[in-house]
Amino acid sequence: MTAPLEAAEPAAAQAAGPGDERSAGRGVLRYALSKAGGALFSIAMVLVGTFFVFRLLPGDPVRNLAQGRAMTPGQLDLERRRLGLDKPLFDQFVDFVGDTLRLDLGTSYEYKRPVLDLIGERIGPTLLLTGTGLVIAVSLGIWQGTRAGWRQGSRFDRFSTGTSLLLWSVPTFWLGLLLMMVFGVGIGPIPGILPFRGIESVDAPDGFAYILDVASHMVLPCLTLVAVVYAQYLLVMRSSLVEEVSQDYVTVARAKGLRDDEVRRRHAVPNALLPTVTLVFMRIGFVVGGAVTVETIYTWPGLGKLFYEAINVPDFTLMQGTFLLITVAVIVMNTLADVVYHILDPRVRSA
Amino acid sequence: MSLLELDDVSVTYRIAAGEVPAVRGVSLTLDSGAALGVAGESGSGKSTLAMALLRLLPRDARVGGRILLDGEDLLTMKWGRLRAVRWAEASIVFQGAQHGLNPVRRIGDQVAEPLLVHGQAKPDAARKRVHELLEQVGLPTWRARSYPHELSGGQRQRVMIAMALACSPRLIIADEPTTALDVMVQAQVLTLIKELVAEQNISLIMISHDLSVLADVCDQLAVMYAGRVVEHGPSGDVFHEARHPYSRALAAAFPTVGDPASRMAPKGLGGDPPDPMNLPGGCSFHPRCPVALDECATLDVDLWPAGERRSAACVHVRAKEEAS
Amino acid sequence: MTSVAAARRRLALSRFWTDFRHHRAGLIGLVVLVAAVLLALVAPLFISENVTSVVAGVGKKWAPPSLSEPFGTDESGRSILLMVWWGSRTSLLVGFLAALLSIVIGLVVGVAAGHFRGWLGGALMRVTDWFLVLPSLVTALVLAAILGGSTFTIIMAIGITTWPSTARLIRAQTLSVEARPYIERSKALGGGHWHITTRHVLPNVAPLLLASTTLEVASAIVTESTLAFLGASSSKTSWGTMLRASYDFGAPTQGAWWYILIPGLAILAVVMAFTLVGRALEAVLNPRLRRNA
Amino acid sequence: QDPAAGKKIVRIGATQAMDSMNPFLAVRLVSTSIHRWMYGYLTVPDSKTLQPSADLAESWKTSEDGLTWTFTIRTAKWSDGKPITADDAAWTFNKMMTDEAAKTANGPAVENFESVTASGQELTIKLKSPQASMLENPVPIMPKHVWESVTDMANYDAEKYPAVSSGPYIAIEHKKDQYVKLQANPNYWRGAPKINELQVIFYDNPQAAVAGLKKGDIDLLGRMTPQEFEAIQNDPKIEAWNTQGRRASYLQINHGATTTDDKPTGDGHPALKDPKVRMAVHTAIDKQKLVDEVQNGLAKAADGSIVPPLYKEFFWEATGDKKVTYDVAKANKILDDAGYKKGADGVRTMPDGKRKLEFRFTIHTETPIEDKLAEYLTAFLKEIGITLTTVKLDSSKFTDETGVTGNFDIAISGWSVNPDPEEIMATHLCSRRPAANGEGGGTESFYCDDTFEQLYKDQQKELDRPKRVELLKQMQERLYTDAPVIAIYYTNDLEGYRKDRITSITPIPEDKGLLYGGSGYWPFYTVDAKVTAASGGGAGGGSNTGLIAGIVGAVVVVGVGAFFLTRRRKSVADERE
Amino acid sequence: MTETHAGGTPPASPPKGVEEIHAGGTPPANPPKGVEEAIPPAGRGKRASHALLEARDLHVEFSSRGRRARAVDGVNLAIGEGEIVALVGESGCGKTTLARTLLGLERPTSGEVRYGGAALDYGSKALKAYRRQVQLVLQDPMGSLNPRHTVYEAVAEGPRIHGLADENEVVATALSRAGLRPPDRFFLRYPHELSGGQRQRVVIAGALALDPKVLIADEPVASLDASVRGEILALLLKLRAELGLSALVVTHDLGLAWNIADRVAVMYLGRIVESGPVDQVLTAPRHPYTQALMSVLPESPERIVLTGEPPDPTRIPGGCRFHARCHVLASGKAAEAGVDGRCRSERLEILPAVPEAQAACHYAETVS
Ligand SMILES: Nc1ncnc2c1ncn2[C@@H]1O[C@H](COP(=O)(O)OP(=O)(O)OP(=O)(O)O)[C@@H](O)[C@H]1O
Ligand SMILES: Nc1ncnc2c1ncn2[C@@H]1O[C@H](COP(=O)(O)OP(=O)(O)OP(=O)(O)O)[C@@H](O)[C@H]1O
Ligand SMILES: [Mg+2]
Ligand SMILES: [Mg+2]
Ligand code: NI
Repeated sequence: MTAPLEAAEPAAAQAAGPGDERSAGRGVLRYALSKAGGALFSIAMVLVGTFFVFRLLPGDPVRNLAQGRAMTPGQLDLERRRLGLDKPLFDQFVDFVGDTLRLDLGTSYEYKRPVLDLIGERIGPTLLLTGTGLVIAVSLGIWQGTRAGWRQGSRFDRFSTGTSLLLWSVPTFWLGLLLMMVFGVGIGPIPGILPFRGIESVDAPDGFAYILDVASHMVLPCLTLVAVVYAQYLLVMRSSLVEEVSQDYVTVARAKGLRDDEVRRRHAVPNALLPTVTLVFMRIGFVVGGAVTVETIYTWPGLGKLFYEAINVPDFTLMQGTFLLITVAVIVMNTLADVVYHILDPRVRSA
Repeated sequence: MSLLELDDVSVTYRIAAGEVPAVRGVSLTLDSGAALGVAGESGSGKSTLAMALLRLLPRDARVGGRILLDGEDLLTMKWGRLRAVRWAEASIVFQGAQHGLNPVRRIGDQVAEPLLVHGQAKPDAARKRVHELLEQVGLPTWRARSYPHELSGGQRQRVMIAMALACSPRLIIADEPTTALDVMVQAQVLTLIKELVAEQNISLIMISHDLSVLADVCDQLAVMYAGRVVEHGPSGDVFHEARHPYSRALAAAFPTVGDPASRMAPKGLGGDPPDPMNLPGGCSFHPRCPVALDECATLDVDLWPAGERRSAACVHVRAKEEAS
Repeated sequence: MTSVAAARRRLALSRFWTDFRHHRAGLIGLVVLVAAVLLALVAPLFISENVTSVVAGVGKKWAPPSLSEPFGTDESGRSILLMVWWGSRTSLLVGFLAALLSIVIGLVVGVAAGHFRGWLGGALMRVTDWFLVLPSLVTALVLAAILGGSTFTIIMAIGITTWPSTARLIRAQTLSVEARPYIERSKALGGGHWHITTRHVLPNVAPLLLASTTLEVASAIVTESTLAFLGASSSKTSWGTMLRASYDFGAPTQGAWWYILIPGLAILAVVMAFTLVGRALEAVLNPRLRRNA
Repeated sequence: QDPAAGKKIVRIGATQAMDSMNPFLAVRLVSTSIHRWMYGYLTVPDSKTLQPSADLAESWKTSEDGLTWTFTIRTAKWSDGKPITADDAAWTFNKMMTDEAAKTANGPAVENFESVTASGQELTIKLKSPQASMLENPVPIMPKHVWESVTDMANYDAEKYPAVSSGPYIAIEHKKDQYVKLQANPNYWRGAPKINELQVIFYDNPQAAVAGLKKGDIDLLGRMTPQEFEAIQNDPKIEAWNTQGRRASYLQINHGATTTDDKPTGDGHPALKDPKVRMAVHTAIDKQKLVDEVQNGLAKAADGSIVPPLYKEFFWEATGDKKVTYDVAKANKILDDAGYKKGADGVRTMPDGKRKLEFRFTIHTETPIEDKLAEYLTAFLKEIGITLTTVKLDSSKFTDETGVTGNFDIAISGWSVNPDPEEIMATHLCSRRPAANGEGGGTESFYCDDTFEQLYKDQQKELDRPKRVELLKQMQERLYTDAPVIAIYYTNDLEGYRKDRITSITPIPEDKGLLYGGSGYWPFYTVDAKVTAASGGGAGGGSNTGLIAGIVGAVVVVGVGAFFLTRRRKSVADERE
Repeated sequence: MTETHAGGTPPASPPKGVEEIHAGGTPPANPPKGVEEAIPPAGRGKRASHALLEARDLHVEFSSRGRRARAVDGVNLAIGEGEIVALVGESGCGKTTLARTLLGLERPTSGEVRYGGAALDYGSKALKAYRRQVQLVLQDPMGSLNPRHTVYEAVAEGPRIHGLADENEVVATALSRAGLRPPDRFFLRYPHELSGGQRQRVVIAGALALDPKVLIADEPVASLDASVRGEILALLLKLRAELGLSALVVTHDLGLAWNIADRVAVMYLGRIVESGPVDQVLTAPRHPYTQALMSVLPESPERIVLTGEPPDPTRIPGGCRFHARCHVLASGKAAEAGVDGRCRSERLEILPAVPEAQAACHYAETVS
């Protein structure tokens, strides 16, 4: 949770001539391709890693899958053949890669259904929750970070830095429990006013009321997720802005007669945003981790909960499938962030 | 009437460790169309003074005295008025040109920005003006679409100058515009500044620690030491026959190639530069002064007339003037 | 010249201390931290593992905080105060060891990747990048689930998933140190790889490492508790397992807020202390940040 | 508009989610429960005696040799109006016998079937060997006309609504991980249930479920832990339901694990092979204390074996000499007499002096109650000079080591027993031991005892119920005295429902029986509830919508206000250097 | 002979004769080991006896972003014993690269570095031994000192690497030689507690601690205040006088060359285009590039500002490498002399490493 921040190092580049525009475009493409190559490599590593890690499981995988239920030898054999465990390791690996590439993630033993289907059902709520959470966290974090960084040392700055450090140190699940206790269950005379289970009421109304219903269900999980995640963005934005503010061009902008907020809006913030936005994407993995906890606590029917269930059963095919998906998604997001950063920042664009 | 008048300007930084008197009672005047050079070693308060002129100092700096631009005191001016003065009447070229440009915005936009901010042009006209300015500083117009990192150091410095010229100010403050530039490029930039000042009747304050460069560009020279002006006068006089021992040492540090006197005889000033937080008593130069007298340790000498339109802060000067 | 070296070290320490003292938050953090560590260390002198036993010396169940039980008791009548005290040993141990593991791997990989350009550095960087993008909590959960949730496994899982950020940091720092002219000078004086890495790179990286270690410990403690809460850890009494138990035994519905609050606050306090100290250290030791401060 | 208004709805909380809507695949308790409410079976346990009684099978008879069973299927209709015939049942069983995938959930139930045929309403099942528990068949009868077309059973999720069923309820909606909605089946042969809708709402988090019950989000919650139960016990709106449960908890002792070819396997402690040591261990356990401390008194100490007292018919309890009572001195004496000498450290050694009596106690990870139990047992055994160390294993490893490899000394175990105890008895048969290659298994004790085997075979064939009951009791006695397992307590069934919502509900068995935890649909067929008021009295989020909307509105207003305020402030005071 | 400027402050005017003594190549008081055994290759008698450190036909290339940058593109340069040579040129012309290559920090693509008459051996042992003889002083004294090391440690680093005995003694001597007296007052200081000039003295002391024969100084005073520069330059002169130290001073400042160097080499785009004794080259520059460099000095009457982009070592023009920016060619003087064609197309020979004044220019060759 507390990886120290690394600012992007601007690459010095020497270029000449108007033709650079085009070559810069080609540069981005080349960069994107090389990044995509890197991402593919990472994904390949994930595949290999997953295959072997899950082969490290102690005992007989089929019996692991059976979780102690009595199975007839016929069933065991069937299962074994179905899983291709009768083949040599290398063939298994080839099959595994092939299946994965064909998006066949196997069948969940617990749910008796293709893992991909299960994931498909759960991905929507997760995207809704993490998406909303991320949007709120990012905008809040960036807004507050901007204010704090701009007036460094002000009361607002000390307050928000303090709060974010506090939130940073809070274990997500604990915060979730507390929020649930206070706002969901209700404590003492305070009645619990917010729903704290699932994504919608059982007798969910239709139309706009339905949206409100879902929204009300989202309040607590979102709050938990945001509280923990946004602190990071605040700190990143703040330090990034502080870095920018000390740059000479900000003084130049002031000297040009720009108003304080113009200096901030036009110069400091856009520049500070560049590394921040990248970091936002880079920390996607962290958000995913938060989602697992939050979804578990609030019974949010998302991927995180699915993963948690898989861990707890344990349902290894499901675990493997969700793990693969989450990891690949995070890798893809990271790569995108890299490329987007490259498009946005002219300093590295032509490099 | 003089364009700029500094009256007993002082700047003190308040930092955790105490107070740093960076500028201590500087009084100078600048006529319109004139060029003033400010020299002095590192930490003598040159940049601080320059920044104080446009009230650009960080909040922990306290400025005292008066800075009159056209008779208006910049230090007590309303913010709105100050913003209008900034750049439109007095612009500034900063020490490191590399960092004075926003790295992620195009050159053209940055040069045009003051024009738009001060409402001197509509976007279209501004673009034309930008092209004009770039040509004026010897850059091809297509450079307007470049980003700062695509330019060499000299080119960036020229962009800064173009930017400073954008609103046709009457005063340009150039803080070490050529340090960190290559000799050849330095020559180009200096030539450019010289030309502009001569042609456009712009007043110039140029800051450098290279006395020879200043002597070349400016009519007047002020030498600063430990936050004070220790010598002031026409540039040729100050450079060639300095009255203050510090100015003398500074001038001697730049040998004239071909002058046998300086061959195999580098000259310099012994001792360490003063610590602004812990200035020596008396004349702050006395610990390093080759001609210091006993009284220098206790006597704080002010600027003293030292010939025609000249002044210097040294007991020797005072003694001489008093004698004559 | 040991005397010179010793004098220098003393000087450096006192200089560091003077700087550090200016960070009030860091100082408070340090006090909390030292107190927590000391308490954890001396715990066996006063109490024993028995405080976590449901058999030995249990009191009233679900007793709210009172004078005799300042933090109340849990579902078996054990004292929350004593459990938190004893549990701090596991939490801190896991935190420190996981951070140590992560730091050691990160340091070796980071310095090697920064010092040796060429294919070795490139390959190390690729591996690091790969590990870096793995969502750490999720990976740690998988590892803990597969390898079983012993304390050792938890430490491994946390260490393995967190070293890459350290490695990146160390590498960046190594690169920036190696770009300094004094490395060139050292080479010109005849120094080899070993000399340069141990005499120049390591000492320059060390402060950063110290700061990042404290932050890493903080994150390891949180991760441990999260893993424990999500049921991937079966380790001995730690703050995380306490919270898990409070949840399992229905503290929220029992209204036993103290059972949830106290271990959580313990985590919060210690993690916060580590974070504050880490940030203060960073500010004091990392000139880049110092410039901004 | 609240769609729930004017209906009688009962919401049941479950701390598991459905694993599958396909009864051929579903194994989770919640799924099988829901399927029990949806589908008819050949027979169901009688609501009073728990003995098999008619369900879809109106009547049945069996041949002399006990190998042929003929069931007469009731004339009734599927929920879609099609008639229910014996063909449906035959298809269901045949599907399971021929399709490996269809065996997933209830494979063993058809293991003994030779053939199943139908003609009209007559269903004929031929068995390979006699089977007294034939009437306890756990397979729901599926509508052939709907299911026939399913080819890939392993991947069929049966998510078609409304489902075609024959039980009291029809599933009309299933939101994964969220809830299942069941509607009263008007075509149900007993007549439609009293309520309109039964909803099963899934909670991941038991605490949330308990809170939901207290808040009124759900009306009934079963399968609570003692702690959860305590939390609702004093709630005036909640009826706390505390009755005897279906579950027996016992210790599994590695008394010399062997494989089906009688070769020893695993690394069990040799001392445990000695029945005297097992007896001593048994004697040293204060079961009542465990009940009081570990189960908060919400259990019954076991003086019998693995069938809980709920099943009065089959329950056997030791009396007189046979009864093992807690007596540390006696336990010590047994061991002293048997030559297990205490060493200087208070730990006994084997008579040959080679090994100390140091046993492992294997439990599951993440089961706090087992943790507690382990601590108590350790303390008990310490009293008699035996050291116990706890080993925690995750469920798959646990199964492996305690059921296949035999790498344990003492392990925790427990079983929820069906009305007919045959299956749980079967888990102690020789044949359930793993094969030499580690395959098969399903033993609960590695037990292999000739007497026990014989009794089992006898009861299988014994169609006279009282006689069979007697045989089964003898088996329990054998397990008690031989002690391959030591029963420690029978946990209570702990449930709770809202008195203000549920007006009546009949447990099964009707006398102090179970609600959600019970087998069969009886409680939920008989349940009656108040009509949901139009305003949505206290159920779910729907009622809060207005409140929430208000809050959201307020937040928006405050936000906008704050925004403009800061704007204004900014424009006034943007000046700075 | 050294009495006159050993006193610390430089005398007002240079003592007559210093120049002659050093430029003439008086045998050093303590010749480096191995020099005498190394037999100079035949045919280069004069040059070899003069040269202590020599670059022969040195080429250094980098590949940057797919292009080859010929940073050093054929350099012959010799530094005699006790001689101070200044290397001047504009930014990016390869001065630093050449200096680093001479130290063995960069490997030449072709050509060789010779020390004491023998080619440099890049084995790690040999290199280490070589670096006792040839030492480096960098431009930025703050950067060349590890901020975490005290002055003592900074100076002792070399002796420690080379396992010299009597470390304390060595450090103290080196510091006092570098003008930091009394040395023990500085032992425990950190670089940030020193002024710029003092820091540069510490760096120099660090080099001196190894008792080198040659000092390569890369812009040693560029980052120092004008008033301090003279001091450091005087120190270099003093060291030469006291220890017979040879030096290569890389600079872009012709005044500095005039101040202290015996000989000057002007470099342009990876090559030396003019070299010779300082008083000859700087008073009568022959190469147009040198002339341009001279002309931008503030005192000079008329300024020749070179046009065109700064030189790019990835794109070295054909013909004379300077022709694109050459004002002699541009003003038509070359055409007058009839060499303009050659300027554009004919490559120039690499200048040999001789002490006499010479220039690589078609025009200068024809005119003189
Ligand atoms: N923001 C600040 N806070 C505290 N002290 C400062 C600050 N800026 C400058 N100083 C101090 O004020 C003094 C004058 O600094 P200034 O930058 O004006 O010097 P300068 O003459 O421009 O030097 P240089 O030639 O190096 O640019 C120095 O001692 C410096 O340390
Ligand atoms: N490691 C390197 N990789 C790629 N190119 C390099 C490298 N080092 C130097 N160069 C290039 O070689 C050329 C010569 O560089 P060098 O640093 O030697 O110039 P210089 O004369 O010392 O310049 P300055 O006066 O700016 O220090 C430059 O164009 C530079 O970009
Ligand atoms: Mg300055
Ligand atoms: Mg250089
Ligand atoms: Ni001499």
